[in-house]
Amino acid sequence: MPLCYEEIVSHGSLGDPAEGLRRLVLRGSAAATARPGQFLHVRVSDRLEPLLRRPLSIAAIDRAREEVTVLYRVRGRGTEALAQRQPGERLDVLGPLGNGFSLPEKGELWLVAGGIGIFPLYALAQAGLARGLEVRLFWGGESRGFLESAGLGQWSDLRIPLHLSTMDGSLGDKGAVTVPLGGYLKLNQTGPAKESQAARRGRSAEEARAAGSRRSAPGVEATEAEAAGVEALEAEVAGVESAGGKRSAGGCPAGQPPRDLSWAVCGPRGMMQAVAELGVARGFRVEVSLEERMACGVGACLGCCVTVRDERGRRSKRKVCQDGPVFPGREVVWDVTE
Amino acid sequence: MPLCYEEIVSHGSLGDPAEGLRRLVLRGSAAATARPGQFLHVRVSDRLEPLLRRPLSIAAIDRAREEVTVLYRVRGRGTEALAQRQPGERLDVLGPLGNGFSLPEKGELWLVAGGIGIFPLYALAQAGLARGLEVRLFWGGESRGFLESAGLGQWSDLRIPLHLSTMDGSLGDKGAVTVPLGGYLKLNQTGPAKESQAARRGRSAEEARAAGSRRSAPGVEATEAEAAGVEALEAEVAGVESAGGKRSAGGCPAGQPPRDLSWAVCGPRGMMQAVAELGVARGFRVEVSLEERMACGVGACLGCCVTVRDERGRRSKRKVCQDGPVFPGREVVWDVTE
Amino acid sequence: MLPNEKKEAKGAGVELEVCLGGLTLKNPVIAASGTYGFGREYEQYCPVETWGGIAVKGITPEPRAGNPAPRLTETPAGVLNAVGLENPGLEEFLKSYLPRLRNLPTAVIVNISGFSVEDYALLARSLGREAGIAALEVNISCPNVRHGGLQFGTDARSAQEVVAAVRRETDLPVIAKLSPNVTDIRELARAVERGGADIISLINTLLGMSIDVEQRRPVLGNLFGGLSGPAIRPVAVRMVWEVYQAVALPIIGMGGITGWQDAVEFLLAGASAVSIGSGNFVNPRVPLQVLEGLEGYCRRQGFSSVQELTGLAQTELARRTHKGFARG
Amino acid sequence: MLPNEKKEAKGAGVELEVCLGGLTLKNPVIAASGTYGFGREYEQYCPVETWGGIAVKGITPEPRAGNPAPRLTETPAGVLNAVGLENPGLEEFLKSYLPRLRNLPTAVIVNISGFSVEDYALLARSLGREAGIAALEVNISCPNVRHGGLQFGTDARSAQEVVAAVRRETDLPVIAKLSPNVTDIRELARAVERGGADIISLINTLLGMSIDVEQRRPVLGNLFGGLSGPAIRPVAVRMVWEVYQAVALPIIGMGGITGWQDAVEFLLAGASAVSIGSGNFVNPRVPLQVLEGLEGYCRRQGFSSVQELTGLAQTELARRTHKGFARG
Ligand SMILES: Cc1cc2nc3c(=O)[nH]c(=O)nc-3n(C[C@H](O)[C@H](O)[C@H](O)COP(=O)(O)OP(=O)(O)OC[C@H]3O[C@@H](n4cnc5c(N)ncnc54)[C@H](O)[C@@H]3O)c2cc1C
Ligand SMILES: Cc1cc2nc3c(=O)[nH]c(=O)nc-3n(C[C@H](O)[C@H](O)[C@H](O)COP(=O)(O)OP(=O)(O)OC[C@H]3O[C@@H](n4cnc5c(N)ncnc54)[C@H](O)[C@@H]3O)c2cc1C
Ligand SMILES: Cc1cc2nc3c(=O)[nH]c(=O)nc-3n(C[C@H](O)[C@H](O)[C@H](O)COP(=O)(O)O)c2cc1C
Ligand SMILES: Cc1cc2nc3c(=O)[nH]c(=O)nc-3n(C[C@H](O)[C@H](O)[C@H](O)COP(=O)(O)O)c2cc1C
Ligand code: FES
Ligand code: FES
Repeated sequence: MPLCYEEIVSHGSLGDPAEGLRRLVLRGSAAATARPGQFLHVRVSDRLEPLLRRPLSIAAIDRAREEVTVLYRVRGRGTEALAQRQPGERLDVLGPLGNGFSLPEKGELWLVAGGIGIFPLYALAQAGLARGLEVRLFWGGESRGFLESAGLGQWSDLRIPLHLSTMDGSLGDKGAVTVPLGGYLKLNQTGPAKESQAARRGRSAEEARAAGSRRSAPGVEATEAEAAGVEALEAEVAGVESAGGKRSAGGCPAGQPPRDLSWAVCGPRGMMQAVAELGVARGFRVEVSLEERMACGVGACLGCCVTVRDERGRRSKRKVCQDGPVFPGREVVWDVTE
Repeated sequence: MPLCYEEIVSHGSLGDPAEGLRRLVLRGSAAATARPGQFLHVRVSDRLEPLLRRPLSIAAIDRAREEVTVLYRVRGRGTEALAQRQPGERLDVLGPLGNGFSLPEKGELWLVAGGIGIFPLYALAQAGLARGLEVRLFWGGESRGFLESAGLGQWSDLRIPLHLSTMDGSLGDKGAVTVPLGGYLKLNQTGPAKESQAARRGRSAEEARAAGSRRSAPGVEATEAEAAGVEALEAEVAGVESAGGKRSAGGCPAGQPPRDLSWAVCGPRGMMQAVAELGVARGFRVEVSLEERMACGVGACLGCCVTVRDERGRRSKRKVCQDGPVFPGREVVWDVTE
Repeated sequence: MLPNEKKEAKGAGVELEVCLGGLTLKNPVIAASGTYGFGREYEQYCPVETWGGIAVKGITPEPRAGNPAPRLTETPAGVLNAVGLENPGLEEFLKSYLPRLRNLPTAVIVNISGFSVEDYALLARSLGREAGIAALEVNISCPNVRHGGLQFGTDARSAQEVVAAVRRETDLPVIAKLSPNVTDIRELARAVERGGADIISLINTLLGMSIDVEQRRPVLGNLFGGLSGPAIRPVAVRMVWEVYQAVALPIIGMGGITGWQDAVEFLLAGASAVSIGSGNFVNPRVPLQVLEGLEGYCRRQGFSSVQELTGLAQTELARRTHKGFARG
Repeated sequence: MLPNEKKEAKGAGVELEVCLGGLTLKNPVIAASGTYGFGREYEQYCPVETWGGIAVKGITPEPRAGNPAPRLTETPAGVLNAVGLENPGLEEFLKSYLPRLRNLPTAVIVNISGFSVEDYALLARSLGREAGIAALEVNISCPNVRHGGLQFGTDARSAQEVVAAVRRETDLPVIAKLSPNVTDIRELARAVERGGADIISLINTLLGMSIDVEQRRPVLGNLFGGLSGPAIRPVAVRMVWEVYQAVALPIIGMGGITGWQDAVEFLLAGASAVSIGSGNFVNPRVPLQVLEGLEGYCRRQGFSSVQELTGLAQTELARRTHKGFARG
């Protein structure tokens, strides 16, 4: 039954309250069928303002306990109202809705997240690991404080390789997630020969770190670039990677990205576009999770439509709520005026 | 400072939760200046629906603890939203607003309430008793359950005479508060001679009880009419009266209502009109507490205006929020189309 | 939980069937065009047979891709949308949608939009031949397309012309859907009555806009959008009241219904049926609650049929005050 | 906490002063007529000097008792009022109110209403002679009186006539306040511009109604009322946008402002100042918050004066899209 009153099992701050992130655990029927990348359409209160439901991704699924977790940032009136709901209350929820990410049968799965775009990826990581896929995370956020609040600890516990960046450089590379992602990709394509040159050109610490970890056991030697101030990163992130144990040291087949590679991307639109273009150009299977304002959530109002193009470039409209929110990266038309 | 964020000290059901009555205790600056009959203009939530503040009377004032009590019935969207506010939260409140009841210097004060019109009268009773006035309550409600939920116990603790009625006859007279009030008045005017006749005409139990209590120590002997099924009333109410101890047994000068008599009336409009007409005709000083929908609460929008007439019958408008909510009964023009 | 089940359970039923000229509906609750897709999207949340009727998304002669995103945003107690009449077009509608619509256990109302009188005539001619359509709703009021649409809806003469063109082409009941973006809604109502409409539905959305202050640009891709939802209900009820006075046609009232009280408000003001649009977004069970509440209301107030409610606030007022139908 | 104090505290200030033709205000935030009495009612909650200006309750030549109760009711995110222009009348206003108004530490705008062109002329002639009035606001749009009022506001010719009559009688800046209950607000704006208005203010309330379903009668004593508050903001912003395109006059925008973001929305759409009406009912501190927010916004976005915001969403859009000022 996809229209349900889920019981609020727990509800509180996620990490540092100043970051305004919240964790909401719901018990009810949604857990039974939920898939990573799907969302719940949540009525935040019984008042008429805010009026519309809010789409919130399913961040974790626990079928045994019949629980799903939703992580969100308090941003505007809807999430403010939601934040006031108390454990024990019942939440009016439609869903799980949408298609969700496709989980590859085999191969490697790279998760690429910008900011709170990380939230829907956790359930996918869990599912991927359960299926025995090689899972790797690229994640960029505002600051170290943000990443830590938004669940870095839990991600570390998954023991997969983490490639981080922050806009203020307080953890990982400085910049968007495209910095570690681009760096890692380039290294894998160009091979070790060009590495020192790249380092000399001042490429990112993460890139350097990735290179470093490929060369030897990670976290042992730092390149010049790394010495600049990424000790913390080394200690934390590379430590995670080496501890991950799922992969041989170095984390990646030398000289080439893995052949059977899928990307799941979620984050701000600009970031997703940049990432999708990177991946699509290289022929990877890229999936992005789009965001649009939604009214109905079920395909009835056409309020959430975006333009897609098929292989022959023909444009048509798709509903983010029903045909998405996950779309093949190559189909998305990023120009919003279309 | 009349615009304040009062802290919610306690907030919960008043009496049987099924009656939908709530008790809200606020700590802050309102208590310092509050007078009986004034109200607070409460912002029930920070959402835009319900949009407007709700006027709620001050039911009790505790200056020492800097607390005021507000009693209300959950009725529509505003009070529903208010009911969700939790102790410890701060409530955005304007007030105390309005004029309040005038507290006579001396003499007797009859409080006449219909339903939840009782709420603002408690603070007045307290103030009246503190001033050494003779205070007497006439109160009609839906049922015994309602009266008990709405604070009968607390009123009993005041040890003043209580004249009760219920629409279903489950406590006191059957009917509106005009039944015990009218009966008591008539007895006081007509004197004992006509009493048995009135009883024979099937006058109300309360009337009879009042007569009885005037004749002798109350609760001792029942007239025929009383025998019909008001034992519970006798036991409770007359018991209260006899225990009140403030007045000589019998409660009222025989044959005439007290000369220096003030009435404070609050309840549904029709009830107030009936009561006011009773009292004004007899030349008592009658004050009624009017209700109108309010927007600003401070006299700026003219949304709450009612028609009054002066001694010469000339009509003009008054603002319930600023010139009221308490008006002399003789000034009120009850016909709403004026 | 369906009203029918309830009726049986409680014995003496309230008659929910309503007749609007040639259109008979098993109950007076209709899904508003554009908010309920092609009838099935919500079926997991609210059984299709709940509805007295479903008005499907507006159809144009040619397929339309609609407006760029964002197409909607929320406003206080309202929804601002600029979908821009995205629809598959007449041909595809007939081929792929209508066959499935015919099987719906409710009256199917096809909402039509055009950019010229000929467009409307073409749609009426073509759809008028098809089985399984209960009525045509002529949308002369969509504010989200740059040309046409709103113009017809705000000019009495064009409105009449469009409705007359549709009227000539079909024997189906013709519902004229009015725009609230006018100085005098009664004038428009009279015009479509002259044009031969059987029923009037109102209101479509109020023209509005919202600006993103951080980006310093309109929120909607189309700049302007149509405002719907509870925010507009007082305007809608007023217009139903006015139109009830102005013309003799039955009225389908809508605008911000999210509960049975709202539906009763429209009926008492003069509507014979109501539509629920944005209310479905808030809660897909609104139609169920409206039907249940309507039945309970009629029972409590002693009405044996919902039809008795139509315009009652007006007739009772006239009786009480002798003010007659004077404009307030 | 006053904006001035804040400005000093923070050093480099944002210029809040705005010039609207002949009317200079120390800041762009005005109390909307009819919601702020005669300026002092709220002074315990919000210092009078906070305001750039205060528009007092609409004055008519003769005293008016207004409409019977109930005069207001709440609707979703809105207020429906039918006060009916209760006011002391011109004579009493001059005698008992104006002297106190002159002492207010803010610009006093007198809102005038009439039932004939002569009424308006009389008011303008008489008030135009008085000191201490910053501007006259011509209310041609009050929907709560049975005759007059709304008619002037919905007919371009009468609107022009009324404004011209006022113009002839006074040298004070003339603000024409427009009704939103029209098909094309631009037409009305052009009419009052022709009539000689210096400034346009909009919007007045939308005509609406609410029905008490249990009593089966309209809630308001007057049946119809004017809808204000956040519910109407999208309509108001759209109309400011349209009027900004249609005429060259400065605009005072209003309708549903309850926070600084809302005020910025109006400025970006084309307003040079804003009015706050119903927002005061919700929270008397709204003007303080709006001023503080406005200043912060300008600082963050790099504007040294609020005047730079006027119409910016339009000019930036035109620059970005080359769509110019095409209607959406
Ligand atoms: C499929 C899907 C899944 C989502 N999952 C999550 C999640 O797991 N965690 C989470 O924190 N958020 C998630 N979001 C986003 C979330 O729904 C919005 O942040 C939320 O609706 C904002 O609501 P609000 O009421 O707090 O803000 P509002 O008051 O509605 O808006 C605040 C600001 O955000 C803008 N805004 C609001 N909604 C959107 C939108 N959908 N797209 C772009 N801008 C918008 C508004 O214009 C405004 O500027 C998801 C969105 C979609 C579509
Ligand atoms: C001076 C004053 C003091 C008050 N003191 C108290 C008090 O101590 N305790 C208490 O419980 N209530 C009190 N009230 C009434 C209280 O303000 C209303 O019951 C409350 O506003 C109803 O709000 P709501 O949001 O729950 O209902 P709403 O959803 O606003 O309305 C529910 C129903 O009540 C009607 N209604 C709402 N407000 C009024 C009104 N003011 N007059 C007549 N009908 C109305 C509506 O039309 C609707 O039918 C007082 C009112 C005034 C004017
Ligand atoms: C997203 C959306 C799309 C709409 N599309 C149409 C349409 O295609 N044709 C039409 O006549 N009305 C359309 N409408 C208007 C509704 O049918 C209805 O008249 C309006 O929304 C008011 O009702 P409501 O407040 O219950 O939503 C649309 C409304 C919305 C919200
Ligand atoms: C109770 C009330 C009384 C009003 N009286 C007047 C008036 O006398 N003259 C006038 O021009 N506008 C009057 N208005 C309209 C307001 O000035 C304003 O245009 C409208 O309310 C929209 O703004 P808001 O949404 O901020 O309230 C009144 C509005 C309200 C709510
Ligand atoms: S939100 Fe309605 S179609 Fe997607
Ligand atoms: S509520 Fe505004 S004047 Fe009384």
